[in-house]
Amino acid sequence: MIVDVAIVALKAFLVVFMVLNLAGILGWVERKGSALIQDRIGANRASIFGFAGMGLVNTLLADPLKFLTKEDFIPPAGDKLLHTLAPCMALFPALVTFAVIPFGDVLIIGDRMINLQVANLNIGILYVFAMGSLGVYGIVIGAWASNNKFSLLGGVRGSAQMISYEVAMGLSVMGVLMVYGTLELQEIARDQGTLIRELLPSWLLFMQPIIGWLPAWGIFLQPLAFLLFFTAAVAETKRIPFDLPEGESELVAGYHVEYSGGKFLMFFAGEFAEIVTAAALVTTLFFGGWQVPYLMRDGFHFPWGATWLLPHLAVVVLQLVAFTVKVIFFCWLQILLRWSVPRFRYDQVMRLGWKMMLPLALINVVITAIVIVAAQ
Amino acid sequence: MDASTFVFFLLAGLLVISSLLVVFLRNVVHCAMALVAALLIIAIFFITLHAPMVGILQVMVYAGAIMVLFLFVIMFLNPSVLERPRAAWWSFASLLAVLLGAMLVSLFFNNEPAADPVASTELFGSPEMLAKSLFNDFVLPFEIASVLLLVAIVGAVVLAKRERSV
Amino acid sequence: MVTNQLVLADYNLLRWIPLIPLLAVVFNLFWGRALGKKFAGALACAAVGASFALALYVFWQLPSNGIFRDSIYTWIDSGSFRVNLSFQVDALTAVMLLIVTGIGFLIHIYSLGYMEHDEGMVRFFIYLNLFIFFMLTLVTGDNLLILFVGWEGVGLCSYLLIGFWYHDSNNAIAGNKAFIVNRIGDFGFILGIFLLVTELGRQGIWTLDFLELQKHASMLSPASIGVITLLLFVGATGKSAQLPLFVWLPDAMAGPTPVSALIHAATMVTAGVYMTARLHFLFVLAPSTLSLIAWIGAATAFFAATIALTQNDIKKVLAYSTVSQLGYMFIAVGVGAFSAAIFHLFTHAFFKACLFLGSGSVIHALDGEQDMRKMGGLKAHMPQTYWTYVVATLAIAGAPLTAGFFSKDLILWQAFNHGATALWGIGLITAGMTAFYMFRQLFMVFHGECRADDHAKAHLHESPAVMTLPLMILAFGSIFTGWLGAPEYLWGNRWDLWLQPVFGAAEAHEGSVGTEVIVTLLTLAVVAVGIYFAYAKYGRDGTEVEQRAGAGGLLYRLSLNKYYVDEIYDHVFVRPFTAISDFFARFIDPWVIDGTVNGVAAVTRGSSQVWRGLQTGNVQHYAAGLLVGTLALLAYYFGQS
Amino acid sequence: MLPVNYYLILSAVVFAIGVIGVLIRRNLIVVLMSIELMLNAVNLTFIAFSRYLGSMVGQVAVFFVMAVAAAEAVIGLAIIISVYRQRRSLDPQDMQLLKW
Repeated sequence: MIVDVAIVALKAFLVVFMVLNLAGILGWVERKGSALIQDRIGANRASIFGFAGMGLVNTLLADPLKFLTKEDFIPPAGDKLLHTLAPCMALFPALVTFAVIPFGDVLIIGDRMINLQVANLNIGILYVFAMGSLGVYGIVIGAWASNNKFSLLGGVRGSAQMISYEVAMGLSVMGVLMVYGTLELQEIARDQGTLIRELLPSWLLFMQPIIGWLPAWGIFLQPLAFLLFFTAAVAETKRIPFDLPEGESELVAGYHVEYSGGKFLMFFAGEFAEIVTAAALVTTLFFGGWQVPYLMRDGFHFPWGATWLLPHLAVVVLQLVAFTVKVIFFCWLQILLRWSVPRFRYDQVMRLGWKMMLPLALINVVITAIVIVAAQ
Repeated sequence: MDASTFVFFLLAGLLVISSLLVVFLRNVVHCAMALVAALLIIAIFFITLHAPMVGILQVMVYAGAIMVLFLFVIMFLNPSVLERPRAAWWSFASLLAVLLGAMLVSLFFNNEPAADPVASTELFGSPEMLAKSLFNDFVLPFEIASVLLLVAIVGAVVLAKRERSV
Repeated sequence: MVTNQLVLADYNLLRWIPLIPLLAVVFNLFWGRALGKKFAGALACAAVGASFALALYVFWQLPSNGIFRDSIYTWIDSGSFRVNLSFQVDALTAVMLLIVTGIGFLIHIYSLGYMEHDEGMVRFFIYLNLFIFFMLTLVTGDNLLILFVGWEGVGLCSYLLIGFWYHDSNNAIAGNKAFIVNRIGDFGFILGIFLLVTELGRQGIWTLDFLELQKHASMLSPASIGVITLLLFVGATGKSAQLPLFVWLPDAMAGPTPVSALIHAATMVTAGVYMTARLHFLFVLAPSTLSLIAWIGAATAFFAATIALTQNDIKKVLAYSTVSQLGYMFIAVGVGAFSAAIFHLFTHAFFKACLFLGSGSVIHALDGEQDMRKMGGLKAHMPQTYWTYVVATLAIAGAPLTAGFFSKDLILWQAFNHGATALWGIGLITAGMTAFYMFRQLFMVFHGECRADDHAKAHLHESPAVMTLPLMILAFGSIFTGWLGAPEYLWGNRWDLWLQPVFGAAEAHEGSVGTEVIVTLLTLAVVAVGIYFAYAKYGRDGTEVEQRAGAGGLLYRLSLNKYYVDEIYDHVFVRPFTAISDFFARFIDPWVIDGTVNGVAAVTRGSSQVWRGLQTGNVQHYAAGLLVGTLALLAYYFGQS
Repeated sequence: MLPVNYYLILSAVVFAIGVIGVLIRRNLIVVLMSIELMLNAVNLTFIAFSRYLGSMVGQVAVFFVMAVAAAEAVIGLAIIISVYRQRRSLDPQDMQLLKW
């Protein structure tokens, strides 16, 4: 009993720790990445005893210090309570979403099987969406509480944009759920361990030599869904090209124009945490989560029959590494996106969300359904 | 008084308080936030009552969509004027409501042991069960509900659209 | 029972007899104006001609004891009471058909000439065809309801045609008078129908069909039959201008002359006679009614004749003579000699139509002059009109071997034979007067020197052939049609044989031939006297006319002013009625009726003033209302448990 | 296990509170929110009964209530927006034209 609770607590702590640190590091990556793309050097001033560490110091030490020591300004006409509450509401969902994301298969210690996932809900993916939908409040409330025209505009934009893209997001995932036939993310991740040839219906067997050897990852089964989901996820993180709520050049800083110090840090961290969450979700849904191709619980089983048995611990470690790598890759992809594409106009955002992505998602669902029925 | 009872009373107290806040706070946004809190608490109740699916839907639909829509409208209109209460009507109406509450409560306040609940399986309230009963017994209402939503969307667009002339 | 030997046969041709004129009506209604007077007139004539041909064909096909029936559909079907829209033709109807379509056809043709200068010619022919349609419906309908439809229809057409020149308000008034007086009669008529239906219904027979009625007539109690027949006869008096409802007919002369000839001489006014004949099986069961009819007929005949003696308007004279002749027919009906009545109707149709058309052609020649004192000596100018007029006059006066001679004498003989010597006497005197006033007219119009003013003299002319041809045909008819019903001592009576299946052999001539001859000679003597007096007074020249026109004896003035009947009616009925209406209009309507209505409104308004306070328009108040209701329900629930 | 009438009483209280809101608030948006509150109170009873009778019907009912509530909120808010455009106010007292 106690042990179980302890294990869960440990898992939770690990996850939060990982996410927050990843977020922090991403801050640095973003700066350096932008510098790289814009052919600058980027943050390199702050140093401890001469050690600048490519500016890693800035983000990991200097920035937090700076933020935490700055004055925490609350607009006099603003709403004290909500103004304080808002950043927490922004950060909270991003973190708790991770509870259902599996970062590995079961770990067997003695007779105890530990599911490498904080909480295994039978409605996992819905939980993700529920939390995602709560993410709106952070910015909306923050925007309103600052009692500032720009921030209010940002808040209005944010609420509209996030609701719109939640719809497209949810519908795009439907295809995946239909393919794997479950809502549990752990199940989805496990199912992606199989090979496509095991899924091929009889009338598609001729394809087997060509694609049969591929792992049954979402990206192969639901490419369109992946595109839609990734776009929607980026939109949900309110980053360029979807950073209308923020829109430095239009709304100064949008919803957090009146924020400073620790609260701003929380918004900041929340944004990066969302990046990580989005990356983790994309990984889990479309890129096999912790799956390494051909790696079963007892080792590698290659499609051409060869096998390479490994000890259990090694397998688990491989899985963890694979997961982390994939997540980091998608984080990097998002940062790349943020620095390489311009911002949409507001009506363009709405049109994209409602008139292009939503119909596409619906079409995807219909086609998937047809194929599944045909395959039975 | 075991844990579940304690949790129940805790949540119940919070729920009542937050709903009171919804009604009696003067600032619209505060009301909205209080309502969100109440909705989340109710969602938790759902989950404790073996209705996780509905609970999550509660969070997604109510807290996630409807209330955000409310907030959106509030900010869209941004009504600055605070309402001036009307004492006479205020007392009369709340008296009526309290009467209603009292009646209902006294109605439910029977100390007879409640029919002990049916032992619920693990599946009870899961998406599968919900989907089964939805798409077997309630297919027609389901479809009608979808049509209703479609109509609502169209109606909302038409209503809220600003006339070209204006 | 005679009806038993009647053979019923379906005959789908019948419906077309009335329908063709109706189609013509519709066509002219829409396109007549566009296609012009000539076409419309021609079409109208063609339509009536067609139905005349059809009628002839049917007549040819019809066995004397046969009935053709054409059921189109069931009009009313409630419980055991059902009325078919269906036509039937038996011997009687066939005769009427021939009269209506035949005379109608001739008069249509005549109208082509008479109305050619009138801009309302299309309208005129539409009305005329409509009239023909309704008249045919009337005579061919196989049940009382259809007959009643036709009855009302011809009334309407009569109204429309009397007021045809509605620009002159007098004509419109005359039309109204005819319509209203007819209403009185029709009211009695329809009451009679209702009573008949209910009375029979009480016996378990729900029908208006003539044959059915004939079968079950005997089931009615004598009293009820008396009332029913009386009411029906009221209708007849209205339509056929008998006392006391005759007053409309003379005024009806305001209409165009062909109308007077067709509607107010030949056909419509005889509808009453036809109706009584059609329902003879009812009337024979009510002797009291019959004798009343006879007496009213006699009175009318005499009364109208006396008025006709002194009238100076050429058409008025003819009008009153029509009334008087109708009186004869009702005498015949009254003594149960239905076939004689129809026979006189038949012959009368010819010579009276001829007379009217003749007068019409005279009026036409003198463009619109109707006062006989301004005529005279027209014999030279319009010979054809003159000779036809002479023939018709002889016929109506009852000169030997003319139609009138046979038919009138038949009636008189029947009356005499029936033992009603008084009636016979009146008829006799009336015959004398008839001869007198007809020849008076003849002399005043055609003999002596012309008294017309010069510009009228200027274009005196014989009417065109379209007008004179019908005159000749009718004149021919007014001699030879009578030969069908010759008395026994001549070649015998074909007419009775033809109509026997309908009326039964009720009227056997048990009277000896000798008496009949004597009676006839007596009549001839009286007629001769009448003619002599007329010649003595008016024969030589018209100067007499002027003098007579001035002063005269009391009787003369009485007669000249139609016994002031109109004035009496005006004082007795019209004035009080208008007075009462005025009272209602002034007091009852504004105070009582409006008072009630406004009062209701006021009460409603007042109470609303109170209640509308509840409707504040505030949603929350309504919500509170809901809540109160809920609380009430809950309280009720608590009360229960 | 908690007896069902705990939940019933709780939802009754919440419902009554919602009623108060509907009746006394002079801001249409809040009125609408109070209606949502009432709906949720009812939902709570539904779920409680579905748990205690062990039938899914209650949850299905809640599902439909949510659908209807969504529609209702959308339409209501749209109406509120257009009304606000006309009258520059959200007070039901300023919307009393529909009388007499």
